[in-house]
Amino acid sequence: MTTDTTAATRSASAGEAPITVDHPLSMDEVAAVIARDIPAGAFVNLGIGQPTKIADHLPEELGVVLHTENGMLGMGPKAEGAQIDPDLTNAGKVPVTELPGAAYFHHADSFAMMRGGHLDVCVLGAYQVSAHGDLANWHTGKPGDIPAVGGAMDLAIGAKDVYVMMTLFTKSGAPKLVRQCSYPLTGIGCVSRVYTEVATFDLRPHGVHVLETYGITLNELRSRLDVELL
Amino acid sequence: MTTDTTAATRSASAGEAPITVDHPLSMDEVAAVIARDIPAGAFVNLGIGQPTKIADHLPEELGVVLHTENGMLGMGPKAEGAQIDPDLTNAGKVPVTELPGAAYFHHADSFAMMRGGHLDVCVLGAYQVSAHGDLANWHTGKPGDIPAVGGAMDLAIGAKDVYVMMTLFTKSGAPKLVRQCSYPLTGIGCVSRVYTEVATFDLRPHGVHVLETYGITLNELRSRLDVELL
Amino acid sequence: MSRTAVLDSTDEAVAGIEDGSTVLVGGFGLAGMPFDLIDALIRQGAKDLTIVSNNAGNGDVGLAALLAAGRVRKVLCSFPRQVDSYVFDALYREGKIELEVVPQGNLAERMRAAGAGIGAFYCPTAVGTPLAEGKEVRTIDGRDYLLEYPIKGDYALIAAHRADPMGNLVYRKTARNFGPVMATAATTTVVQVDEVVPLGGLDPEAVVTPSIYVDRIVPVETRHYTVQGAR
Amino acid sequence: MSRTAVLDSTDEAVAGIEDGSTVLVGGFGLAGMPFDLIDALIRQGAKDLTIVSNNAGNGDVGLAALLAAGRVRKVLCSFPRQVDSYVFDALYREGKIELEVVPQGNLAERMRAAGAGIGAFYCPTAVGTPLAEGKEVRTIDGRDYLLEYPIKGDYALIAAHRADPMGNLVYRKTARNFGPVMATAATTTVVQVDEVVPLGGLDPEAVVTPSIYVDRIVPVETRHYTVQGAR
Repeated sequence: MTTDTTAATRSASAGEAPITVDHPLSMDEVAAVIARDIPAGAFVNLGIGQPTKIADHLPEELGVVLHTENGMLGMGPKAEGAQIDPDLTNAGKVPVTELPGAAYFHHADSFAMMRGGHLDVCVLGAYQVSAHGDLANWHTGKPGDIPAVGGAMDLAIGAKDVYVMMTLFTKSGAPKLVRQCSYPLTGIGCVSRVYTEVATFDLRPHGVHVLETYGITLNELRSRLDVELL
Repeated sequence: MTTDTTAATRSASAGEAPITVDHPLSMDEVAAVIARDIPAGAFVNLGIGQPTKIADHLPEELGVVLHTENGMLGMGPKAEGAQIDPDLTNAGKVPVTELPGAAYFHHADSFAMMRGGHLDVCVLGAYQVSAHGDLANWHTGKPGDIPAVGGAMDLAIGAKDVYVMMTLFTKSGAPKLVRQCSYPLTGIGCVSRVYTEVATFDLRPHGVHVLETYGITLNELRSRLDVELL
Repeated sequence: MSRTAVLDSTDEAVAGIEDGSTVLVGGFGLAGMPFDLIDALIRQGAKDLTIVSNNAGNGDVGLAALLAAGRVRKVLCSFPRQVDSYVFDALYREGKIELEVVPQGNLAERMRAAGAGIGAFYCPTAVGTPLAEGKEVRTIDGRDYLLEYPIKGDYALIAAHRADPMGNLVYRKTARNFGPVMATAATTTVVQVDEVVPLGGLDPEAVVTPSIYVDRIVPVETRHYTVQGAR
Repeated sequence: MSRTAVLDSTDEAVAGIEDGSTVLVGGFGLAGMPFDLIDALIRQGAKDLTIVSNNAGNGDVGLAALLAAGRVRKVLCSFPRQVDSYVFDALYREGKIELEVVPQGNLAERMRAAGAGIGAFYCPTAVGTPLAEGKEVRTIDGRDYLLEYPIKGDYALIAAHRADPMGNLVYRKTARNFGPVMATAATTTVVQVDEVVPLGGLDPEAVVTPSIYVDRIVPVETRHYTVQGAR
């Protein structure tokens, strides 16, 4: 299926104003911002961890269909209590539910779906993203750390749009949107948008466009990032 | 599944004597000879045309499972009368039936099954076979003839054993078991056995072994073929 | 609401197919052939088409009718020559249509590769044959392989048995054949079905083509073909 | 009679697995993990194994128990490091086990290639990353791809939901995961199932793994795992 490309984001089509608040967002609010930008009827993979929260902000009538890499389209909310079935989990191994119109398939078919470019959007976490869309999210590269890639590299190169959801700065204040990634790469030139607690960035061929800021000025952002902002 | 390799041919395991008759066989009798050599429980593809007759000589208790390239395991006999279903045909587009334990799959899966070496035996017709197992069965190579390959090249390289069922001579008396094929090839070094109306040949690395003759002497065979017979 | 369109007419289903498109057409002989969509495509008028299908038409119907209408520039198929392929045969002998013969397994696997994002693959089929001409050969673990590239369609026209409103599909028996592979390999996949069932009406364990691959669905009255040569 | 063996005990099911074998082990975390077969493999005693599986064990059960028993020389997997992968973590840090990290999609596609007779394929995953090191790069239609080779198993140990006596299989929900792919990629495929149904008891349209890929079947009492970390 194809999504409605005339309405690239729902905010645009619905005429909602961009979120412009005077405080940094919680990660749950970031999830809501991302949810707002997912087109109606889109096929979406939310990776593991933080981005899976986005599902809570997608109204049912939007008809977004969730893909999970372990072999399912039409994944429903987290399973609770008696719903829990050990044979039905998401990619993070969390028990989930099945929505009407779901379909199961094996791993080769699931990754063919990803890698063949059929998913409209995937949302991943990241250690770093470069201004030209390189993604680093699978390995710290520290000696002694055990590498584990999972489906991250397949998602990075497969989805039509790869969104990153992350804090803009590390705990020590170092920016994670950078000129060049210093962490081992997951994919090159694959990220189109970066959603953070203080700003949303659109990575375009000619540079990084700031779409929205939350509790920070553009000048302040410029002073804390080593990338050129448009 | 694996077939019983300790009994390479049922005739051996059942202690039957090889067929040695004093007249050339009809093609229906050739089909019976081939059927005799198909191991119990084997997964078999009978191509199109003549070889499909072999199915009539496979007793049900042998548990041979027939594959058809258009997406089925567990193909049953030709459909008759009310059984005819236009959605259920063999590779020759002839209506067939379904046996208990059948499975349907799509074309890529069907040819993955073939090309991955999972079929035990396939039986094909041929214009020519060379002493070292080259097969020519898809194209006369005559100017004006429209080439059509179907699944022949996939079967030729895919099955564990490729048997050929053909008359040994053309209508004009030219041998079809040859030193080098003059017709365009379907596959190289792929045929292991050749079943004809006058003899059965085993193609071995060191030469062509005559397993049985029907109404012809070995000397007569030698005089009519340009290949060395062991 | 999924964005798969469930349409009322086959004419809407084939709307927008441009001249010069590559169209993947399902079916193995008559089984799984999307007759109603092809009839609509003939009415729609797109020409200069490249058709990818297992055969090159039977009798005067379906693909054969599209060929007879002069809309097809080139056919990629495994088995053009059949007892009732006289429409194709005549066009070919008159030099009015191009033919590329592709082994059946390569036809399927090359479309799968297009749908799965594989750039190319090494394949054991056709090594040492005339169909290997011009292809790169590589020896891997002592066996020779040919390099084969994906076949991608602008459109796929296929027939399935049942769909749900999201676009999930199931097929019937050997009419399944190329449908599921073609659905993955085309930019726009158009499906004629015998029946659209309510959402939840298909078993998620038994869905063959998931909705993500399906763009347009149109229910058709009956599958008005019998066995080959009988119509 | 098909030659797939329906066995009474998991010990018979894993008989003959040689030291040094490559064993494909199904499951994504705990879902689809063939616990009973792994327990039998531990009793059987084969060592120096290469294990291909998505993860490298969770908690103290299944694959983790096999690792703890010191039977595994090398693991090919996509995601070894998990909250409860302490058995693997310790062996790895002590240098007692080799690790090859393979992107999950490559793991699946490389096994599919082994089962489908593909010699190698060009794949877009991991281009420009550390996992591309040593791999051939080719540009096709302006995009870069890495050359990836098949992963073939001597044995596959998988879990399915139901089998018929011929060996046809169906799975349950996301426990399907790697099972169908591994079944095609191994010389000998061994399957633990919740239930063996009579011949004709599976819908031919809904069979996921056809009998041709299955060598040994053993019904097990219950699937005695719950959700991850809960056992």
